[in-house]
Amino acid sequence: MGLGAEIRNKIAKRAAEEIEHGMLVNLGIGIPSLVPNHLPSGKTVMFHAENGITGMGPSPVKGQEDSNLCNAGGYPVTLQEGASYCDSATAFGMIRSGKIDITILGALQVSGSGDLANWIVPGKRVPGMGGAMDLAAKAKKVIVVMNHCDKNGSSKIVEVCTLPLTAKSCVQMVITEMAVFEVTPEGLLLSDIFSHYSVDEIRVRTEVQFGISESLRTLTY
Amino acid sequence: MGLGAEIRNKIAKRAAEEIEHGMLVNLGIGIPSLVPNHLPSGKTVMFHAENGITGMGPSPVKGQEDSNLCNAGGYPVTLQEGASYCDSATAFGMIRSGKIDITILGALQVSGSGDLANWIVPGKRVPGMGGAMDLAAKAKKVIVVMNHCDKNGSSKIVEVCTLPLTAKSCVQMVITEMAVFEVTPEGLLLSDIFSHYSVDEIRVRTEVQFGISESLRTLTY
Amino acid sequence: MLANTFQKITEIDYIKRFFKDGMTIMYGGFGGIGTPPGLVDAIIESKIKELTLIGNDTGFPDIGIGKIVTSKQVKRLIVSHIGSNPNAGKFMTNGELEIEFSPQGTLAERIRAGGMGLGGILTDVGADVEVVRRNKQTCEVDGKTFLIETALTADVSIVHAEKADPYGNLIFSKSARNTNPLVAMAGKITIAEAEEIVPLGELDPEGIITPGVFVDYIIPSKGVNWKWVWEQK
Amino acid sequence: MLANTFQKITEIDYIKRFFKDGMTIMYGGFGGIGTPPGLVDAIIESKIKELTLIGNDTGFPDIGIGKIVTSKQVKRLIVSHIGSNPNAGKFMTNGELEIEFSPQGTLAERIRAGGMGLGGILTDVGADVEVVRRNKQTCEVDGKTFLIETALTADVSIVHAEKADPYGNLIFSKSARNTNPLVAMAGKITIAEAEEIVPLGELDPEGIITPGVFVDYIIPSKGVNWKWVWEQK
Repeated sequence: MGLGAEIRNKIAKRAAEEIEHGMLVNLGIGIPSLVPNHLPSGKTVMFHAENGITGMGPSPVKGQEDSNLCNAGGYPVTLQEGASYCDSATAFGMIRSGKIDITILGALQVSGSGDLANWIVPGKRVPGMGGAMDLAAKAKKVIVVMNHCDKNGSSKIVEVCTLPLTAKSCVQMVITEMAVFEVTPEGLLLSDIFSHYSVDEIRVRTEVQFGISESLRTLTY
Repeated sequence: MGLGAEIRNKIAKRAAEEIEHGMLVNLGIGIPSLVPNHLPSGKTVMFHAENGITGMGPSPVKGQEDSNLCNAGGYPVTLQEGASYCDSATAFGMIRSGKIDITILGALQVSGSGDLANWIVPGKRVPGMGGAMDLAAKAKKVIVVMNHCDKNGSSKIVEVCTLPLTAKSCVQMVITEMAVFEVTPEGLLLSDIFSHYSVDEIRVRTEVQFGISESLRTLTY
Repeated sequence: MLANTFQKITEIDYIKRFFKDGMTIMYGGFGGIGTPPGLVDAIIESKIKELTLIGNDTGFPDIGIGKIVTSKQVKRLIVSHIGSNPNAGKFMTNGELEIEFSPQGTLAERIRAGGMGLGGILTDVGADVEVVRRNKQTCEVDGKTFLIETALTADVSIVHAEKADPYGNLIFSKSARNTNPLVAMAGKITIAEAEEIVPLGELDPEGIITPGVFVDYIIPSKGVNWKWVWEQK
Repeated sequence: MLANTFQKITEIDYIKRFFKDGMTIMYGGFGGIGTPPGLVDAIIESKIKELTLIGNDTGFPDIGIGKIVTSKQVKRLIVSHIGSNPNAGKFMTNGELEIEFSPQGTLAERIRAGGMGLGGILTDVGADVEVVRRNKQTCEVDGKTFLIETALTADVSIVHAEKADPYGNLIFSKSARNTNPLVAMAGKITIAEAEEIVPLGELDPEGIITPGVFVDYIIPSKGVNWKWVWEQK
């Protein structure tokens, strides 16, 4: 079901390319948490946590953890220069008022029009939406990083999400182990392809029809 | 039109008696600003300012003013021990959520049922309500201190306020240079009388009928 | 000896009189971080039941407010997620526990609104999502549909502070601030458990996060008595 | 030399490109205290007109935002009072100036709501007062009537900070904080005039009042250039 570390890092590396100097970025758990490792030095990026940190740094070295300095998942982090603390209301105010330049999230399903389902599997897992709806609906750019297919081999990029939605028409980009899609008003556009795959393979594994970018790029990393 | 300093201080002294140890108190301008001079030592009282001070102290000595440490009227103040700053939204949150134990305000008119008019003289003075409505409607106890009559000799305690209301049924106590009234469900109750006046004189000068407290007190200061 | 000028500094035993069956308790904390450990234990020891709890999440089974969920004292939860506490999910599934989910930012604002004496707030987060919209009132502002999300208050709010002074002025530690300043404002009675109680005047007036007027009682903390997930092997 | 890591530190001359006729400007300050003097002068010098101003009050005729009222650049005001600026009253009376009055606490929350991405808030302050209620939408919560008070935002927000760092993190001085943190959040473009600009990392993360993400530009201040009422004989 899961992807290997190498592939997960490739996805994270591609997502990192979207991040520009000075941006405020919120990362979900899983693959998104690998993104900071792939930012070139020289880019200053501020990472946002829903519990009230603007300017979150990497994990501390073992033994240096501070139980009062943790990310929204409850794991120890550090601070960047220029960081600040706020309460959760303000942290979500930043989200709702569009101050988050990019959020990078996992997903269960994404539709061709950018609908996102990532918070619930009815009858199975009902964990609550947490901050997923706020982020998906309000971040300036929502990037989904996920396996291309679920454990049954079915495309997670779907015509219509069958799982309950997190937010409608919110996803701008989908990055999987096979390819990168942009969500455009005309539908999905294949913009990048990982070098082990062909466009035909991707068509077979993707439930939704997609266009191909004129500047289609092959990712060799 | 105005009252002399001595009388103003008598009114302030009577108002000060209502304040208990540990209370949070908001004072209007004019006579209310004299109240802190009449608090007995040993009572710790926190004074609240709408611009965001909890624990405002007296005016600084001349030459020690800090232009960034002022009350809501824009005049320099100092800080009490235990004071804190907050933004104006939080300062008014304290008011709305009922954390102000007492507010002492001036008034243009007060009705027998405690309606307050203190913010506007239509066609004459339209200054805006500022924080008057928030305070009048939400403080736990609203004490009005004012001249008994206006400059034409008409009672400012009225059957029905003819001026636009600040808030309905909000005043619990009225202190004038003649007397002190409590606003009760049965109407006004004369609780104190300043020693230079008689109940008959007060009846003549007061538009509203009032009861007389069984423990009517004569104020000799 | 610290002057107890406002009679707010007290002990856990005194606080227990406020704990009653069926009451609503709001708690600070985010994944257990910033949840007051001594007050959680006091609630468990008091054996009160049929509680409504309001807070960001349900911590972990043995961490934070999760301990009170685990001890089955809770009838109803208003939270944004329960993902880290399988007991909450289990009790919900078997019908022992009723849960109202609110998007995290909406929940934070509902709590703040309660503390600030507002009736609620307007937000469009979740307005097109059935589980959020439910039968809530809506209104149109400038042609856009907003949900009317109502304010939340509690009989008792419990928070965990780094330092308190005798007036109840509070500062928090780093990201343990999270929902604590919001929760501190929204309790009819607010009890702060403080790692340190300092004399009046010692906290910088510019740095105070929760003005003391929102805090009714202060109890000294013995510190966190659970093992964090990242400390467990 | 201070590293301008985020390209937010600039000069008044650069800022002037954002000033346009007919725009909405929101300003920090309370009775002139906390209103950015250099930005006020820049607006006057830019000679833009037909402005809508949103803020707590209109200062004094020669103090704070009052100077822009006095210079007749304003078409419309959303404020809680104008009592200390007779010019505002005069222009309102003779029809040159349209004024919307909002109770002070309601106004503060409307500005905060704008900054926090909310559609508005529910309050009962003024619900039974005609001049406040006007034709506003209302709603019932638990049998109580609340006014729906809509969020306010602005094309440009101007604030006055004690210190800023290159990310735009701000701290304020004492009661000059007042509406500044609220206004800082509610501008599509927010410009902070700072008494001092310090290197990144120098401000205590616990003590930052306005996180830099809300601030787009920082200009150095030359300080207040008016005489306070209490300084005048």
